[in-house]
Amino acid sequence: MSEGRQIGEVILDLKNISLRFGGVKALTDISFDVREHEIRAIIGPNGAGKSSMLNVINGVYRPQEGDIVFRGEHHRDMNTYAAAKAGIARTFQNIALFKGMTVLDNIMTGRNLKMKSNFLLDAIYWGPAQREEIAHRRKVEEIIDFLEIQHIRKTPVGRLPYGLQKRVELGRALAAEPSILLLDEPMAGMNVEEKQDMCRFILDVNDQLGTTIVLIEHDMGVVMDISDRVVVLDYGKKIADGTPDEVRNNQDVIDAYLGVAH
Amino acid sequence: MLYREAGQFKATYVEDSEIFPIRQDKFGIALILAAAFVGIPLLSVAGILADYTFTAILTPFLIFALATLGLNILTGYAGQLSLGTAAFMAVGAFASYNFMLRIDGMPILGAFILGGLCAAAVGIVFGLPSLRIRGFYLAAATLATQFFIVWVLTKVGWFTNYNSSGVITAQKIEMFGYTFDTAFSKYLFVLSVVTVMALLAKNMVRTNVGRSWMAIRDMDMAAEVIGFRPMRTKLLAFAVSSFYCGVAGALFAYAYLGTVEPEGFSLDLSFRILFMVIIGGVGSILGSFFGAAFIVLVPIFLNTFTGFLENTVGIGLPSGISSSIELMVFGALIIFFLIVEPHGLARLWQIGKEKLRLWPFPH
Amino acid sequence: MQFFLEVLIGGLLSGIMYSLVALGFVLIYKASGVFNFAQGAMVYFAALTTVGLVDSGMSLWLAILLTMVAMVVLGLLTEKIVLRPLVAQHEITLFMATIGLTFFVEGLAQAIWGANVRALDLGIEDVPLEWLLESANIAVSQFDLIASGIAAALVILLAIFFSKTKIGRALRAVADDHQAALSIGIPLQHIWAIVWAVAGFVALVAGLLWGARNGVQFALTFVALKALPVLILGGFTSVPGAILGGLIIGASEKLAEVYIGPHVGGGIEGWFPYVLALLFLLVRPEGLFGEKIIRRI
Amino acid sequence: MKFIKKALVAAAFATAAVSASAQEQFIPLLSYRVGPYADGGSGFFGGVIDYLSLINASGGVNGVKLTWEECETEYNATRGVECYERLKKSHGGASMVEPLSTGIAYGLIDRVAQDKIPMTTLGYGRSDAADGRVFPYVFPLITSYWDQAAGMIKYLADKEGGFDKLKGKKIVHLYHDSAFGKEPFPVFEAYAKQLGFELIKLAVPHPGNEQQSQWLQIRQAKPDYVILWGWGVMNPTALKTAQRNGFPREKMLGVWWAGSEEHVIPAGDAAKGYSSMTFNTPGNYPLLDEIKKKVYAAGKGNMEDKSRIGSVYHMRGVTAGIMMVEAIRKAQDKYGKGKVMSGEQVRWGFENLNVDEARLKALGALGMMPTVKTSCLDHEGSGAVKVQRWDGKAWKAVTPNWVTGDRAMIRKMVEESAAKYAAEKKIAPRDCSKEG
Repeated sequence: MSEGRQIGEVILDLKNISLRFGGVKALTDISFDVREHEIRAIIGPNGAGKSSMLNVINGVYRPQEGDIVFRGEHHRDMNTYAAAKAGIARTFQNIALFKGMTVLDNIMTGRNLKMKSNFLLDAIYWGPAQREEIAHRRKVEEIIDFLEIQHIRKTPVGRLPYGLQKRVELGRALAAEPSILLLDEPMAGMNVEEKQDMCRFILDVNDQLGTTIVLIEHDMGVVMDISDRVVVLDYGKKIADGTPDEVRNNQDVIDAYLGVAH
Repeated sequence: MLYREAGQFKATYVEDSEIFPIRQDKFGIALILAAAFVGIPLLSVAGILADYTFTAILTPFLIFALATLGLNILTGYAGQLSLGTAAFMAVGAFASYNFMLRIDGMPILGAFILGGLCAAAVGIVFGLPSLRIRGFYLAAATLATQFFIVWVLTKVGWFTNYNSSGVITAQKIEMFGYTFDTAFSKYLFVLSVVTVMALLAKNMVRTNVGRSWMAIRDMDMAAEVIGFRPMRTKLLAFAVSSFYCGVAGALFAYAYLGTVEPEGFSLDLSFRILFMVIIGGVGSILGSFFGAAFIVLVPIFLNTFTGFLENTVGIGLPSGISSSIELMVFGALIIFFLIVEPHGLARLWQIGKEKLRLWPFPH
Repeated sequence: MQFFLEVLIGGLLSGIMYSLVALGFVLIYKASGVFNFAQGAMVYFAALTTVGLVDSGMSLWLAILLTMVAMVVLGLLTEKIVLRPLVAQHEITLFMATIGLTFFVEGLAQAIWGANVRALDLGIEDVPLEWLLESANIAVSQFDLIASGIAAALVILLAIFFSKTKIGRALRAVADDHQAALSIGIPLQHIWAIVWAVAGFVALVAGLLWGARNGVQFALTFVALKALPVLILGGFTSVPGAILGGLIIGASEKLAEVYIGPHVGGGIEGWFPYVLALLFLLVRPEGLFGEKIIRRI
Repeated sequence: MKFIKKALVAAAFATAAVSASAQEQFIPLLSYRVGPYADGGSGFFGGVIDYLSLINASGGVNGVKLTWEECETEYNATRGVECYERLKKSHGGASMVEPLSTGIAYGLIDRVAQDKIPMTTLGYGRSDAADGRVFPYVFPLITSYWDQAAGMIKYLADKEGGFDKLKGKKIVHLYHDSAFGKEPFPVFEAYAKQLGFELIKLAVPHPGNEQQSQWLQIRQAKPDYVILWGWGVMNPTALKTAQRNGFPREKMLGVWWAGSEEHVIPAGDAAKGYSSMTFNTPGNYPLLDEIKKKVYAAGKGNMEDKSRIGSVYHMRGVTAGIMMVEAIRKAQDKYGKGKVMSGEQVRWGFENLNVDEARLKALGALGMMPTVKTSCLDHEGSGAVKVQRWDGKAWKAVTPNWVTGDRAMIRKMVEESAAKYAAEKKIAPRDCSKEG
C-alpha cells in the first residue's frame, strides 16, 4: 500500500443493485461504495457476478433495480457514453482490443473523447486537426513510455502475446485520463514477472495520478497486497465487505472459497 | 537494399504521422501520381497511347476504384457489409443530373458534391438498420436499398425529366469555360477527383474518425465503452461511404457512359464493387485500386488474350466456348488469389514490400 | 374472398419454391459458416446437365441419376480445392471464394452444354386444378402443388437424414459447435464434403423443379435472389426457418403486389420481401428461429 | 499497374497481328455469348457473321472484303464500351457498330457521334433516335419500340374488325419493370384515349421468374388481350403462368424481344397459340439456302447448332447484316466503288438506304423483311412489323402483309422527344434540307 495519497470521499455509491438475464439472476441486491483515490477490489468465485458488476458501473448492463450515485448524482442506470464522458475507463476480462489496429492506434482511440476535430477536418488533416492529432500523439507516447511498450508501437495488436495485450489495454484505458479505472482481471494468465510489472503499473497510476481503481482479480496475494478495501461476491450476492484483513477472516468468504454447500 | 527504412529516423511526431512515413513509399506515390498526371499524358501526346487506354481502361478503372474506396470505408473500415453500392451510385448520378438540369449556372463540381450529399442522405436512412443488424443479415437487408432505389428511379418520371426512354443524358462537363469532352481530358478530370478523394479518405482512416470506424468494426462493445457512439459512427460511415459512391456514380454517368438508365446501376454492379473490395483487400485504400484493377482488367485481358491466340497462334475455339472458358478462368483466378492471400491483393503487396525490405539477406 | 384465397394460396406455393432454394444455403451455412454465393449457379448447372443429358438421348431418370453423381463430385471437389485451403479464414473471404466458384460453375455449364435455352419436361402438366377451379373458381397450379409435395418430401428426407443417421448427427454436432465436433473426433473435412454433396442434391431438386417451371436457362441462377429474403427472415441456420420464411415471403409479396402494388405503380415485389424481412429483423435481429443474440464482453 | 501493362501489351499484340490488311472493311461485333442473354446474342451475331461470310464468299462488296472481330460484352455496359473502344480503331477503323444491347447503346451514343461511326439499333434503344437531325449517328432501323406498339394496336384492331371495335375492350400491358417496359406507355396511352379501350398496366420486376401475382390480377380483370412486353426469362415464365391460371395464349401478343424460339421453347406446350411481333417473316428464303450452301458447306458457318439457322434471332442477325452491307454498298456508290469506306461515309450510306422490293428480291430475301428507305429526317426507314404465331414447333406468319400503326402520330412524338433531348444537351439539330 502506498502512502503519499489521501483517500477521499465516496464518489461512487451502488445501492441495492439487482440484475437479471431472462430468468437468471446475475446480481441480487448488492450495495457497496467506492471512495476517491482508493483501490477497491471485487473478488469472488467464478460466476459470482464480478464482471456483471463492472458492466453495471459503466453502463454496459442496465440493472432492473437499484440506484447508482455517482459524484452525488443519482442514476437509475448508467450509459456507456455518459460513463466514459464522466471519466470511467475500463479493461476487460477477455481482452477487448481492436485487433486490426496497431498498438499506437489502439491507445489513440482512448483519447477520442478529448478530441475536438471532426471528420471533415480529419479528412483535410491540416492546421488545427493536425496540431490536435500531434498533441494527442504526444500524450499517448507518454503512456507508451510509462508502460514500456515503445518497441511494439506500430505492431498490430492481434500479433502480440497475451501479457502485452493486457498492457496495451491498460494503456488504452489510461489514455482517457480517467478518474475511475475499472480493471477486469488485469493479471489473468500472466507469469509472475508480468504480474509484478502490472502491479507496479496499477500502483503507480493510483499513486501518481490519483486515479481511483476498481479491480477484479483472482490472485488473492495480489488483491490483499494492493487493495484498500475488498468486496466479496458469491452467486450474485454480497457476502463480505471490508479491509483485506477483515475479509480474510470472514467465515462466509472462507466457505465460499472452500466450496461449502449452500 | 532499395526498399528499407533502416536509417530513417523520425525526430518529431509530425514527421512520424505523415501520410507516407517511409521515404520510398513517398517516392513511389509521387512517381505514380507523376506518371498518372504527366507521364501518361505525355505518352498520349506522343501518340503512343490511344484514346482507348483512357476512355476504356483508365477512366472506368478510376471510377470503379472510387466506388470501391467508398464501399471499403463502410465494409473494410467500419465493418458493415453492404450490397447497395450501385443504388448509392445511382442516387449520385441522378441527383447530379437534376441539379445541373434544374438550377441555372450550376457548376459541375457543385452538382457532383450535391449529388454525393444526396447519396449520403440516402445512405444514412438505409444505414439505420445497421444499428441492430449485422453481418450477412445486414448485407441481405441492404439489398432492399438496391431494389427500392432503382424501382423509384424507374417509377418516378421526374428524376429522368420525364424522358420517354426513362434514361438520363449527362450534361457536358464544363469548368472555367473549358469543356472536358475528349477521352483524355475526361481522364484527367476523373483522375483529379479520384486523387483528391483518395487522399481525403487516407487522412480520414488514419485519424480519429478512421479509428472510430475500425474500433466499431473490431469490437463494438469496447468501442462504446471508451466513448465512441455506435450510431453516430456507423451512420457517419454510411454517409461518407455513400458520398464516395454517389460521386463515383456521377462520374460514371458524366465522364464515362453519357446516357444511363436506372438499370445501369443494377445489383450486378453492386456485387462487382463488393468483389473489388474483397479481392483488393478489406480495409485498405490502396487495395481498392488493386481490386478495381483486377475486376476491370482481368476479363479484358483474358478476352484480348484469347483473341490474340486465335489471330496469331491460330488456336481458335467457337466464340461461345471461348467466352465460357474466359469466365471459368476468371473464377479460378479469384479462388487462386484468395488461397494465396486470403486478405486480398493489398496484403500481397505489403508482404512483397516486407520481402523487399529484407532483400538481399532474407535471414 | 375467392380472389384473396387465390392470391394467398398462389403465394404460399411460390413460397415453397423459394424455400427449396433457401434450403441449399442453409445447409452449407449451418455446417460450415460459408455463405455459398454459388448456390444459384449450382441450381443452373444441375438443371442444365440433366436437360443436356436428356437431349442427348438419355432417359430422364438416368439423366437425373448421372447429374446427381456430377453434383456430388462438384461438391467434393469444391471442398477439396476451394474450401480446404481456406479453412479458418474470415467468412468474407470464404464468401468471395464461392463467388469465384460461381463464375467457374457458370462458365463450365455453358462451355459443356452451350448457352441455348431448353425446356425440361418432368411429365407434370402445369394447369389449374380442375375441381377447385370448377367448384370454387380458385386457380391453383397443379404443378406447384406437386412441387410443394416434392419439397416437403425433401425436407422430411433431410430431417430423417439429420436425426437418424450417424453422419447426420455428426453434421448437427458440427453445426452446433465446431470445436466440440472436432474434439469428439469427427473429421471436419468429411463433414464439409458431405454437406456440399447434400447441398448439390438440393440444388438438383430445385433446378429440376424451377427448370420445369420456367425453362432451363441462365436466369435460373437468379432464383437465388428469391431465397435471400427468406434467409433473412428465417435465419441462415434454420431449416424450419427456411420453410416458414418461404411461406411468409411468398404469401406476403403476392398480397402486397396485388393489393398495394396498383396504388404505387406496381412492381413492388422486387423489393417488398426485402423490406418486410428488414422490418422483421429490426424487431427480432436473430430472425424467426435464430437463437437470441446476447452481446457479451 | 501490372495488369494494366499486361492488358495493354496483349491489346497491342492483338491489334498488330490483324491490322495488316487495310483493304478490308472492318465491322466490330460487340457480341455476348455467355451470361443471361447469351441465347439471343449467339443467334443474332451468328446471323450477322453468316451473312458477312456469305458476302465475302461472293467476292465482298464490289471487291472489298469484309472483316470483323468479336468482343465479348456479357451484355454489360462497361464491357461493351471497352469492346467498342478497343475495336474502333483496329483493322483500319470501325465502319459501324451494332451492340444489340440497350445499356451499351446508351453508353455509345455520345461516343459514336464523336468518333463519327454510325451505330444501328435494330428494333431497340431510344425511339426518338429516329430523328436523324438530332441523332445523326444513331439508326434505330426498321422499327422502334413506339412503331411496334402502334403496330400492335393496329393488329388487334384489324383482328377485331376495325379501330372502332376496340372501344370498351380491356388490354393489359404486362411489362418488364424497367425503362424498356415503360417505353411504349405514351403510345398505348394515346391510343387508349383515342380509341376508348381500357389500358391496365402491370409491372413485373426483374428478372420476372415469378409472376403469379400479376397473372392472378389478369385472371381477375379478364382482359381481352394481354400485351407481353417482356425480356429474357420473363417471357417463358409469363406463358407458363398464363397456362397455370387458365389464360388463353391466343389472346397474348408479345413484343419482338418476347418472340423468338428461345422464349417459347422453354415454356413447352404452354406456348402453343401465342403470337408476337416480328420484323422478319418466318420461313425459308433463297438467301438462307445460299448461306447454307456457300457458308456452312464450306465449314465457315457460325451457328454451332445448325437447326437454329433461320430462327428468329438468326434471321434478325442476317437482316442486320443486310442493312450493314447495303449501307456500305450505298456509300460506295457515292464515294467510290471498290474502296474501303470510312465511318462517316457509311453513315451517309445508312442515311440514304433504299432497300426496295426489287433489291430484296435480288438478295433472295423478298418478304423476309420490310422494305427500308431512310433519310436525314427518318433514321428508322420503315416502321413495318408482322405478327407471328407459335404452333408448338415453329413460328408462322399471321399477317400476310406488313402492319404499320399511326406513323404520323409516332413521328410527332419522336420529334418532340428528340427536341427535348437536343435542348437538354444543347445540340443544334441539323438542317436536313442542306444534306445531300
